[in-house]
Amino acid sequence: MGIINFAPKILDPIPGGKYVVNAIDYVVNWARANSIWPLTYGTSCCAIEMMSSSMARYDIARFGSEVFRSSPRQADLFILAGTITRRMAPAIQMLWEQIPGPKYVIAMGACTISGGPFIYDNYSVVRGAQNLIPVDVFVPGCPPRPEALFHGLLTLRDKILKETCRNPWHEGEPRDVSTMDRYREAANTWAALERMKDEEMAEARAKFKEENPDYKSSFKPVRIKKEEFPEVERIPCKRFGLTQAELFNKLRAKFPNVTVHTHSEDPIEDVVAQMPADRPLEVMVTPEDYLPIVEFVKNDAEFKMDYLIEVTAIDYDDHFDMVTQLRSMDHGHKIFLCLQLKKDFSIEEDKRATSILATAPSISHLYPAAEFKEREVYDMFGIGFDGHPDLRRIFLDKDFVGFPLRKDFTHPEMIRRPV
Amino acid sequence: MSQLPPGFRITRETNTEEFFINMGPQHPSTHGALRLALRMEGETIIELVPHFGYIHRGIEKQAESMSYLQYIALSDRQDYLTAIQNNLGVVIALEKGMNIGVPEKQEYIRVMLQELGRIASHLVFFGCFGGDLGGQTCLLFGFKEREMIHDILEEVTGSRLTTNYFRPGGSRFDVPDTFIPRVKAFVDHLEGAMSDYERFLSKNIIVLDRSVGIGILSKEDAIAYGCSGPVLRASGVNFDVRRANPYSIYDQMDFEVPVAYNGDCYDRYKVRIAEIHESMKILRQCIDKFPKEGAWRAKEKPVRLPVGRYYSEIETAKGLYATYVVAATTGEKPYRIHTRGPSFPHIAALNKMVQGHKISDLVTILATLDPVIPEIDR
Amino acid sequence: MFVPSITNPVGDFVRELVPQLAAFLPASLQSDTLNSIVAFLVNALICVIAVCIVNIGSAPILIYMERKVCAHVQCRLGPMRLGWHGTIQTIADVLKMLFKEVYAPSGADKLMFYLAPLIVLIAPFIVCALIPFGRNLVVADVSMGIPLIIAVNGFGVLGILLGGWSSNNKYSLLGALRSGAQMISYEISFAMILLFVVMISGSTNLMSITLGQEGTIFDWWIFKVPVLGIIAFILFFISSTAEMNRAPFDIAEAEQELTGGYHTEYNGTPFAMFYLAEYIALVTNSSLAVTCFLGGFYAPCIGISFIDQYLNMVPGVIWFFAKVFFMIWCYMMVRWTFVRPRVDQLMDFEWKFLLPVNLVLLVAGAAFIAISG
Amino acid sequence: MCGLSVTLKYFFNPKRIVTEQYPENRKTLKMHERYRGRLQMIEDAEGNNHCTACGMCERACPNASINVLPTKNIAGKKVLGRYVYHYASCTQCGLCVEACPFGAIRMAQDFEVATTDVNTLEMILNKKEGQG
Repeated sequence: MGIINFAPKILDPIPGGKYVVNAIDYVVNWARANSIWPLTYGTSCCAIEMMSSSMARYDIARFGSEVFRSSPRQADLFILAGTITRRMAPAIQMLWEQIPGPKYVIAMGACTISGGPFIYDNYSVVRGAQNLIPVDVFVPGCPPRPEALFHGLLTLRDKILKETCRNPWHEGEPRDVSTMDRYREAANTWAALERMKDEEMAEARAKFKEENPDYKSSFKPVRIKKEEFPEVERIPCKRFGLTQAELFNKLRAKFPNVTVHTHSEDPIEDVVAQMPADRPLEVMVTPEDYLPIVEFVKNDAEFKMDYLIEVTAIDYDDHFDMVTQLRSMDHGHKIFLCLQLKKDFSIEEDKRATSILATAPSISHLYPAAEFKEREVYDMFGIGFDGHPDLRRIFLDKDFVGFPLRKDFTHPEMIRRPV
Repeated sequence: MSQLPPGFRITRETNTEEFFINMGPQHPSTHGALRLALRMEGETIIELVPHFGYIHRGIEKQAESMSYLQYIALSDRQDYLTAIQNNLGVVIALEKGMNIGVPEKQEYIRVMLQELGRIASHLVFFGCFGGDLGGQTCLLFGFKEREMIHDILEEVTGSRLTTNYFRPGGSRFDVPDTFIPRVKAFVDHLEGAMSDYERFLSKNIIVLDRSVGIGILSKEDAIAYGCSGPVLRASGVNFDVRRANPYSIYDQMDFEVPVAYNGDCYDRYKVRIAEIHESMKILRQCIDKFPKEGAWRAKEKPVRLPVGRYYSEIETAKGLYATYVVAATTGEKPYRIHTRGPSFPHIAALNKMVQGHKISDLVTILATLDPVIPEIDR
Repeated sequence: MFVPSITNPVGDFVRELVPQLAAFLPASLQSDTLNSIVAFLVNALICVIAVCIVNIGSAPILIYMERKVCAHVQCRLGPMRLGWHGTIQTIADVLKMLFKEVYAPSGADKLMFYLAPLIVLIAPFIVCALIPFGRNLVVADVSMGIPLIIAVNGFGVLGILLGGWSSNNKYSLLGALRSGAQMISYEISFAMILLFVVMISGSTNLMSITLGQEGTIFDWWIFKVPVLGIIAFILFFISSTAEMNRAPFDIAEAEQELTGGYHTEYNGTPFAMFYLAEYIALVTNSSLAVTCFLGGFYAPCIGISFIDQYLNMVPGVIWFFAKVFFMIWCYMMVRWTFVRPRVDQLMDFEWKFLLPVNLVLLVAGAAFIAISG
Repeated sequence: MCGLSVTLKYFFNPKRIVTEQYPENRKTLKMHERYRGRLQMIEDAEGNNHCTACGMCERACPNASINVLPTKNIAGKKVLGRYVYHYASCTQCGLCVEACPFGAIRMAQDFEVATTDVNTLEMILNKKEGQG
């Protein structure tokens, strides 16, 4: 950078100076193109392929690029390996700014080129790294093979060799392609073309119909023959610990309000007894009963549910189902407590999407594991937790508006799935 | 300190100056985009607060508008180190819903690919553990054998990482004829290679110094925090879904669940290495018993689930991977799919483990927890 | 007075040539004093150039060697595509780094920030000037060689501390502090072992230490003093590895923990200087090991005159560099084999193990000399 | 110390090197039969394809990377007009190939696909209009 870009200005007027400039160009470009040090950066699947490419089998060292620098100040190349989320975007821009020029960017994988698998119905993924930083080379694939990455590296090398100090490297500009919906774009353009074609062809078609009234296409699409396979009976998995019926009856003896969710008319006991062996017992509990039940099943010697698998929720029109999945390490049985939380519709309609609609008691003092899980439920559904020590958003920014896993969630950046 | 940043809770009197360090989201040893806020006194960590969400991709939201088959493809991208195991986790839940079984040959294929995936993941762990301790060579050794697994997976499924292979009732393809000989050759090769690698790392005095007694997670804490997989087993709990709740044909396999009792970094390392050996044992049994004849998948049916909630759990290399499918209407789209990734509780327990240790130990502990961040954030 | 004494043909040639050239000058300018000053300056210039060539020239070779060694340890090939088996890869790296943008981070102390890499470079250059590369090839044959090396080596830590502190980065600061603590601690055992060498050889002059090892390999200090010599050599190996901040004792850089330690914020040429200093330190430390333990520029004669005859035909300077590269190879193999200890374990190792052993070694050495006379 | 024996063993044994030299081994490098590269339309020598523009692949695609744009031929019958493939967002999951009832598409074996221009990743796969 810097000094050599003045070389043409100073040397060109001198006779023969042109050749000196060309020679400088050649040497500098040769050095730059052959010594590309990447930055250690990776967020997801592509990072593993990037690592594979630097490992013994593929060995990026052959290109002189095995010097993965963890500090951006010593790197030349930014391999964007893995999905870029909106939360990560500022960090990526900062990293790019910290790389001293001339710096190059390879967008590796579908996620960084266009959003990849996360284009539609997504509120958190940046659709393409071009939105954030200028990208030099695109390597499609999900994830690309190490060879594909090498091909990208060679493409970049060719690109660097084209630079001269008369036409030096300069910082590019990011381009806004965030709202690009290639599917709809292509479909709309085509629809317009089709209308035009219909108009043009109308006559010809009518004529053709007159001439060949009983036209039959000679093209017969051949369906691929699919292999025939036998029906196989499902063998349910083994069950350990108490049966569902035993669990349910014991729980019911203590808490008469518990039920199971069913559409049939049979008595609840029969429904429970007919459950397949490998389906966990899922009982509906009322909010008042929830905390006592959790305490009971944790401490009771017969239940001994000491292991929390997961706390999650499901959003329905007028209520949330919060499911607490518990397991007994000693006995091996599982029980799912489904807590129905009615949505608080006293909140004005236009504020509902951004406010907490229901509150449940926190069980984080019984299960430390629940602390983070409940934060996740709070973050995704907007269910508050009484007695939670640290109720903050966990996956999204603290100023994110709305709760994404609700069915009525909207986000300005979200594009609906077209198909 | 008058006002602590969010998440920090310990109040303490101190005469020395505390300071805060941000580790990540782009840091060579956080295994992805994880940010750890450290409260330090000199080099000693007082408290740690993990910040997630730097790779939160909204997979669960997206799944609601996808068909079940498309979700299998998406599940590859959660725990990308063993995508093949995620596939199975989803597929078992779907099979429960569709109430279809799996022919015997397919069960063998499943078990073999599961174990190959487990070995692949543990080899990455082996590499990263050595690499994070400062031995770069280890990293390459781990990946060297992993490439052979990738090769087998590519031949069988068509892709190195994102396999998208299993389908309800079977799989995308039958295995090629070369599959069994290749796996056999691989297991034989790995036997020799592992003995070299164990000689390389297991008895090294610096490794022992760095990992024995570091990051102890007691049995009670491990259960309370919901840890699973090798982390739980290293704390002395004999819990493996393959034994505790067998799926596929794991109940016919003869293998041991390695358990260690100290709960420190070295035990977690030891358990994983022992698991590689157990996986090789299972692979050898499968090679011997592999049925030559027979259908490799059940009758193909459209993937439609009746109304209900379906739950499946499998043991991936990291631990308990549970899929919870809610079908509110009979159809090919889920109402909601929730995944329980094993790494999430491990990071939740991280704060408990690192307190009072040095910043170098944090790297060791994080390496032995072997988290995959996209699986946490989803 | 400190006089650079080139007692080799080049120095003599210059000293003869200068008066002859002076004869062409006007008589009023001719004087013996002036001649000797000019000859001195020309000799000094030759020395400086020689040191620079040895140091700076060896760095790319070493980097290439390191990349190849580590590649082959890790079952891969290393640089392959630039030149024959990637031989000119490091030249491209150096050129590229020279043409990179250079800037200091905001909030950095600019003067200190740019001064630090220069300071780091000074120490290995001075040490290099004291090493006898061959019978007549020594830049400064100082009588107090070993104490000077110990003094100068302590200089390097200053640059690292300055660099880490002036970067305005917590990782850099942590790295610099670690490095400061480590280098100062290991300085002690490093000095102790050199003292052991001084004690058994009876001289602080590096040339006479080398000359004391003439004969077969059993006359080298490593073997001449039974057992103790080998122990001293291993201790020297360990403490010099730590002294150079090389893996496995590279806790100051600790890529996995501190992303790069004290040079996290450096880029372009200043970073290249840190990189260079690391490899020059490798050369000088290996040379020191060769001089003090492995018989300097003497051929590894084994006492059988038939073989020794051929071994002695090879010039001493080649033997010297062969031994140096063997030492460097050892350093590299160790680097790519072992994992990194924790910072407090490293300190424990120094103060609770290395230093006591060194003291015992000194006493044992004294006893050995007293017994054997 | 045992570790050193392992590294020494590997250092002095060039047979253990497993590196594949990619740009040099282009001729011998062959992907597995099932390898999923980019999507490709199966065409005969004249460029005719089997596609009937049914749109099964479009519906099977997890992220709408395929546009099957039908047109009417001269007889007024719906045939394939243009098969647009967004390689930029394709995840190469292979669900489209699985869904195609006529075997009109397949996954190609090529992987040397890096480009400096993102617009070249928009591909039209069919050379000719569909038959019918």
